[in-house]
Amino acid sequence: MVIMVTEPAISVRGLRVGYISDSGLTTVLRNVTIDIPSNKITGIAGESGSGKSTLASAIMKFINPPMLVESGSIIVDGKYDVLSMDNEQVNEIRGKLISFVPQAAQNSLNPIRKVKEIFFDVLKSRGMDYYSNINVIYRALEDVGFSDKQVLDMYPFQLSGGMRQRVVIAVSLILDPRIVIMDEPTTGLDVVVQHEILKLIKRLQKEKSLSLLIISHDIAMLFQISDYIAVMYGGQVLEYGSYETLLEDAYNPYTYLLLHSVPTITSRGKKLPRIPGDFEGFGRYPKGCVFSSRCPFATDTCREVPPEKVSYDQYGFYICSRYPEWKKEVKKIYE
Amino acid sequence: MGVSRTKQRERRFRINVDKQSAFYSLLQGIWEQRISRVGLYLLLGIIVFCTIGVFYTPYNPNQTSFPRDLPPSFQHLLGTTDYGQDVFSQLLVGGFPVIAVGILTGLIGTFIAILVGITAGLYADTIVDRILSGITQIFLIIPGILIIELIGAYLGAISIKLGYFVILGALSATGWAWGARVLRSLVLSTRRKEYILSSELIGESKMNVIFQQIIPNNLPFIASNFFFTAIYGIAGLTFIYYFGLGSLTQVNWGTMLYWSLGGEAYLRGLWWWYVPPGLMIGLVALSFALINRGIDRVANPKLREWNIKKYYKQIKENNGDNGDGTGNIS
Amino acid sequence: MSKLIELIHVYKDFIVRTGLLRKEHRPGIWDVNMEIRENEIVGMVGGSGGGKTVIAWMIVGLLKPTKGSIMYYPMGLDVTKMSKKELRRYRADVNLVFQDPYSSLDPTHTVKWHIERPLKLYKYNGDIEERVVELLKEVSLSPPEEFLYKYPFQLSGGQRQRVYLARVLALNPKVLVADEPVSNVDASIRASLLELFKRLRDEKGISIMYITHDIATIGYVADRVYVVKQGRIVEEGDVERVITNPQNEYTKLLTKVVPNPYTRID
Amino acid sequence: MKKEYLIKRGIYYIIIWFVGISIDFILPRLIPGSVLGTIIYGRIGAAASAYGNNVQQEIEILVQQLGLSQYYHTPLYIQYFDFLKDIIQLNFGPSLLEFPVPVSQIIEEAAPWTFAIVIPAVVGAFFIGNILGRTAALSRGGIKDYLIVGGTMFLYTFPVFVTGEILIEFLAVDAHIFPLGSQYNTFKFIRPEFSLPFIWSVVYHAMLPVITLIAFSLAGWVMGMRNNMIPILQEDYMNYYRLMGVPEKQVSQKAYRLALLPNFTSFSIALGYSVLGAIAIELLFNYAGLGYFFNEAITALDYPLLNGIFFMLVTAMVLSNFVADIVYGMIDPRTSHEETEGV
Repeated sequence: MVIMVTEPAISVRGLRVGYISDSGLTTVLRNVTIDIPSNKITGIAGESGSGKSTLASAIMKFINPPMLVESGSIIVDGKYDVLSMDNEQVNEIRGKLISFVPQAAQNSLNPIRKVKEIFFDVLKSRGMDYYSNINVIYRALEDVGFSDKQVLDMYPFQLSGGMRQRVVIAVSLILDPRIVIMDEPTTGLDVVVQHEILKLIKRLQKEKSLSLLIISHDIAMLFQISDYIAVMYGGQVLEYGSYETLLEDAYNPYTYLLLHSVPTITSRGKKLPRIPGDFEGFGRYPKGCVFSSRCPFATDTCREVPPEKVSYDQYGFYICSRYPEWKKEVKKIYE
Repeated sequence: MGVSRTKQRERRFRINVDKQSAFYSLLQGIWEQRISRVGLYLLLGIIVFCTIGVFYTPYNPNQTSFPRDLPPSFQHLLGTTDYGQDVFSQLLVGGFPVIAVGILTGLIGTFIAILVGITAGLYADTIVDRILSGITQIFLIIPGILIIELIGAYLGAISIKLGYFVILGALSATGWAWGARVLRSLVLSTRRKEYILSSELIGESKMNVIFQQIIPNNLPFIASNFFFTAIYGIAGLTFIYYFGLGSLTQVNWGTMLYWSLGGEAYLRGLWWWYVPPGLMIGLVALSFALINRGIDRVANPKLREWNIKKYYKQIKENNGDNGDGTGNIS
Repeated sequence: MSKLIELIHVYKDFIVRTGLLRKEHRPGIWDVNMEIRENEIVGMVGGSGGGKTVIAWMIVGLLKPTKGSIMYYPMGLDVTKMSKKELRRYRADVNLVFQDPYSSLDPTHTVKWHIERPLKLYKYNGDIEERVVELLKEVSLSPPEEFLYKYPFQLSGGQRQRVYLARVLALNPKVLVADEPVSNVDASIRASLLELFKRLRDEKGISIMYITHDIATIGYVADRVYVVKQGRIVEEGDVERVITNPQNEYTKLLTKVVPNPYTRID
Repeated sequence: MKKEYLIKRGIYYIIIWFVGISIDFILPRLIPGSVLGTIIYGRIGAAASAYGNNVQQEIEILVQQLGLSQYYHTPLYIQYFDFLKDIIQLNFGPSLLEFPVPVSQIIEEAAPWTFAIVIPAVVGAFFIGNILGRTAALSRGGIKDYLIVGGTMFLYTFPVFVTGEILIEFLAVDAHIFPLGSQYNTFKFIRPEFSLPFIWSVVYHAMLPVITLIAFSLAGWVMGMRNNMIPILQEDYMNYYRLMGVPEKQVSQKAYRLALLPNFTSFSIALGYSVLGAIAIELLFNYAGLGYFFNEAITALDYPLLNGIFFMLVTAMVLSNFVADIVYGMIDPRTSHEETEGV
C-alpha cells in the first residue's frame, strides 16, 4: 500500500459547464470544486440530472457542442491543466495518464472491428505496433479474466454484456494509465455479473494502485467499493468525504436520505425515509440551496440564501446551512 | 388552481396551437433551419410566379406571330422560340400544371405508401405482408418511370398521348414503393415500442393505434416522403415529356423542353428557350429538397448544428454580472 | 386467500432460425407453476435473460406458451385459449406495467390523453376529466391540474411511471404485473413508488406481481417470492423465509451479490 | 447461414425478374393486334420489295412473338412459354427500324458504348461524391457544408438532359472544348481498332456525357455519405476512440470507413440504374448506346427493340440488387447474426 500521497490525482476548481439549447444556455455544473485523491477509489453518486456525467466529460476534456465550459479549471496529476490544453496535448495524456471506461460499454466498441483490431487501433494511434506488444495485450486480457485468447478474434456483437465490459476495461488499461474514470461501469449488466465486475475493478485498482473515479447512480454499489464518495445534486457537490463518514455520519440531509431510502436486504418491515418531489430541472433553479425544494428540513433561509461550503479535512466538505440541527429532526421524515 | 382552470377553459373553446404537438414541432423544425427556410421562400416565390401566370401574361403564350429566335430583350424578356412564341409568357403559364402534378403525386403517392407500408408493418410475417412487400419490391427494383415509358410507347401505337391526369395517375402509382418500404420498417420498430404495446393491452383498436400513435410518431418521415415523392413526380413528368409521350396540346415547362429539344435549341445557341424551363423545374425540386433537410433534422436531432461562437460571446458579456446563481442566459 | 391467476406447467420454446428451412427450438421457460393470490404482492426475482419478462408477457396474453395453461379464476377461463373479446375483458382486470417509463408513454400525447383513453374505451360514465384528476391524485401527482397537458418529455422518470400507473388504474384492474417498475427510476423516488404499490394493495385490494432483479426491493415490498433462474423456478415461498434462510444456491448467490452499502467488496 | 440467406434472396430476385419480363409479355397484348400489325407492316413494307419472300416469314414470326396471335389462336400460356424460350435465347426478333438486323445484334453493339460512359460515371461519382460528403460531414454547419450540399442538390434536381444541353451549348458549340457528340471521331476516318488515336478519340468523346452523368448523380453519394457519417461520428464507439487519445484524423477515418459500408452496397445498385441516366442523355450526345436506341425505338415504334432493351435493363437492375446483397453480406460482419423468432 502506498503511503498517503498528498497530491490529488484530479483537482477541479470552480467549474461551470452548460448546455446550449434553443432557449439559450443552461448551466448544469455550478462552481464544482473537488479534489480526487490518488490511489483510491472515489465514487461520484448522483441521480439523473445531477451533472455527474458532465463532470466526467469535462475532466476528460471531452467537450462537444452543445456542451460548453463557462469557467473553471481542472488540474490532472498536479501538472496538466486540461481545459487550457489544445487537442493534441490532451490526446497525448488521454488513455496514457488518464483513461476512461465509458457508460454503456455495450455500445463502445466499433461494431465492424474485431477485438484485436480495436487494440490495434488504440496502439497505432501512439505509434505502437500491435504484434510487438502482443504480450501486453495478453496480459491485459488475463487481468480482466480472459484465460484464452479466442476473444481477440471475435466481433463485439458476438460477446455477452459482461465480456464486452471486460474487454472495454482491458482496452482502457492497455496504455497503463494511473487515473481511470469509469462512467456507470455496471449499468445494464446482470446482478451476478455486476458483482464480478466490481470485484474485478477493486482487484485491478489494488494491483495497479490506480486512482479510480467511478460515476454511478447506484449509491449502494458505490458504498460497497469506494474509499471516498461525492454526492451530487442539481449540478453541485453537496457532500464529499470518506465512505465511513458518509455512511455513519452524513453532514448533508440528501446523503442521509438517499442512502437510507434505498431498500436493502435487511430493510424488510422497516419504514424508509422519503424524499418528496422531484428534481425540478435546471430551468427553475432555486435561489438558495439546490436541494431546498425537496429537503424536509429546509427553512426559509435555506430557500433564499445559498449555503456556504464547509471543509473539514483535506478532501472532505459539505454544503448545508442546517447542520447539525437537521439531525435532531431525522425522526420526522420516517413518519 | 384558479388560473389553471381558466386556462383549461380557454383550451376548450379556442382553437389553440399546442406547441408540443408532433405537427407543430415539425413546422418549427422546418422554420428554424436556415437551409429549409430558404427552400420555403423559394417555393413560395415560384408559386406566386406561377399564380400570376394563371391570370396574366404579357402575350398570348400560343401566339406564333413574333419574329423567330429573338434573344432576350425588353419586348421579350426571355426571347422567342423557333416557332415565334414568347418564352416568358410560356414560362409564366407553364408552371402551374407542373407544380400541381408534383404536389399531387406527392400527396397520392404518400397516401398509398402509408396505406401499404402500415398495413404490411402491422401484419408483418403474414401472407398479407408477404404480398404487399413483394409488390413493393417489384416497384422498387424496376423503376416506375421505365414502366411508364414502356406503356406510353405502346399507347403511342394507338395514337394516345398521356394527359395530365394519366401522368399524375401513372406517377402516383409508381412512386410510393420507397416510402412504403421505409414505413413498413418504421412501423415494425414502432410497434415493438412499449407505448404501442401498452395501447394494445388497454384495448385500443388497430385503427386508433395507427391514426393516433403510429402516424404522429412517424410524421417527420411521412412529411419527408411527401417531398421526396413530389420530386419524383416532377422529374417523372419532365422525362415523360422529354420522350415525347406526353400530350403536347398545352403549354407547360415539359412541353417547352420537348419543343426546344426538337428544335435543337442547344446546338443553335438558343439557351433562352430551354434553360428557363429547366431552371424552374430544377428550382421547384430544389426547394422541396431543401425543405426536406429541415425535416431530416427534426427526425434525427443528431444532424443538428450548433453555433458555439455566439454563445462564447454571450458568456464573455455576461461574465461580470452572473453571480446570482440563476445562470440562464437567453 | 384464494387464487386469482395460476400458471400450470407452462413451457415456452424460442425458435431460432439456423437455416433456410431449419428452425431450432430452444427451451426458454421450463415447467413453471406459479400463482397470484388475492390481495398480495408476489415477487419474481432473477438475473437478466432468465425469462422473467417472458412469463409476465404470457400472463397478460402478449405471448402464447408452447405448452401448459394459465388460468384466470374470476372469469374461469384459460388465458391461452381466450377469444379476442375475452382477452380484452381479461386485460381490464390484469394489466402490465413496463420497465422503462421513458418508452411506455407515447411522446406525441399529453398526460391527459394517456389516462383518458382507457376511460373512454371502457365507456366510463361520469365526468372523464374529473376522473383523470382523481387518478392523478391517487398516484400522488400533485397538483394534478398541472400535469394534465404536459408531454412525457417534460416529466421525470418517477413522474412518468406514476402517470403510467394512473393509466392502468383507470381500468380498475384486479391484478397488475409490474416488470421491473422501479429499476429505471431514480433512487430517491424508488422508495415512494414501492410505497405506492403497497398502498394499492392495502387500499384498493389490487394484487401485484412485482418482477425485479433486485432481491433487496423484493424483501421490502413483497409477501411471497419466486426465484427464477434460466426459465425455471428454483425456489419459492414466503419472502421472510427465502431471504433470511435461502435454500437454493442461486438464491443464496442473489442475496450475496445484491448491492448493499453496509457490506464492502474487498 | 450466409449461404442460405443468399439462396433465399436469389430465389426472391428470380421471381421479381420474372414479373419484370412478364410486363414485356403483357403490354403488347393489351394493344389491339390489328393496330400493331399495321405498324409492323408499315415499317417493313419498304424493305419487303428488297427481300422478297423472306419478309413474309419474318413478319409472321414477329407477329407471333408480339402476341398478335388472334390470327393463330395459340393459347396464352403457350405464347408465354414461347416468349420465355425466345428471351432466354436472347432472341427478340428483327428490329423494325433497321430491318432485318436482329435486335440482339443491335443491343450487342450498343451495350459496350453505354458501359463506356456509365462505368466511368458511376466510379467517378462514387469517389468524388464520397469525398465531398466526408468534407461536408466534417465541416458540418460550415460554409463548405452548405456549398457542397446546396451545389450537388441543385445539380441533382436540375433535369439531367438540360444539364447536358447547357454543357453542349457552352463547352462544345461555343467554346469548342469538347466534341458535339457521337462515340468517336468519324470525320477523321479513325477506324474502330485497337490503336492509340482511336482510344483517345473514344475517351475524348465520352468526357462530356460522363461529366453530365456525374453532375447528376453526385448528390446521392454526398447525402448518403454525409447523413451516414454525422451520426457515426457521434456514436459511443467513436467517442471511445477519442477518449483513448486517438487523434481526430484517425477517428474520422474510421467513421468514414463505417459510413462507406452502405455506400459500397449502393455502388452496384447505382451501376444497374445509371443506365437509366444514360437513356436520358445519349440522344443529346448522339451517342449510339442502349439509351440512344431506346429513344429511337420509342419514337419509331420499334417494339422488338423496345422489348429487348427493356429486358436488358430489368436484368441489369435485378442483378445489381442481388450483387448488392452479396456485397453487403461480405463487408458487414454484423449480418451473419442468428435470427430469433418468438420474442
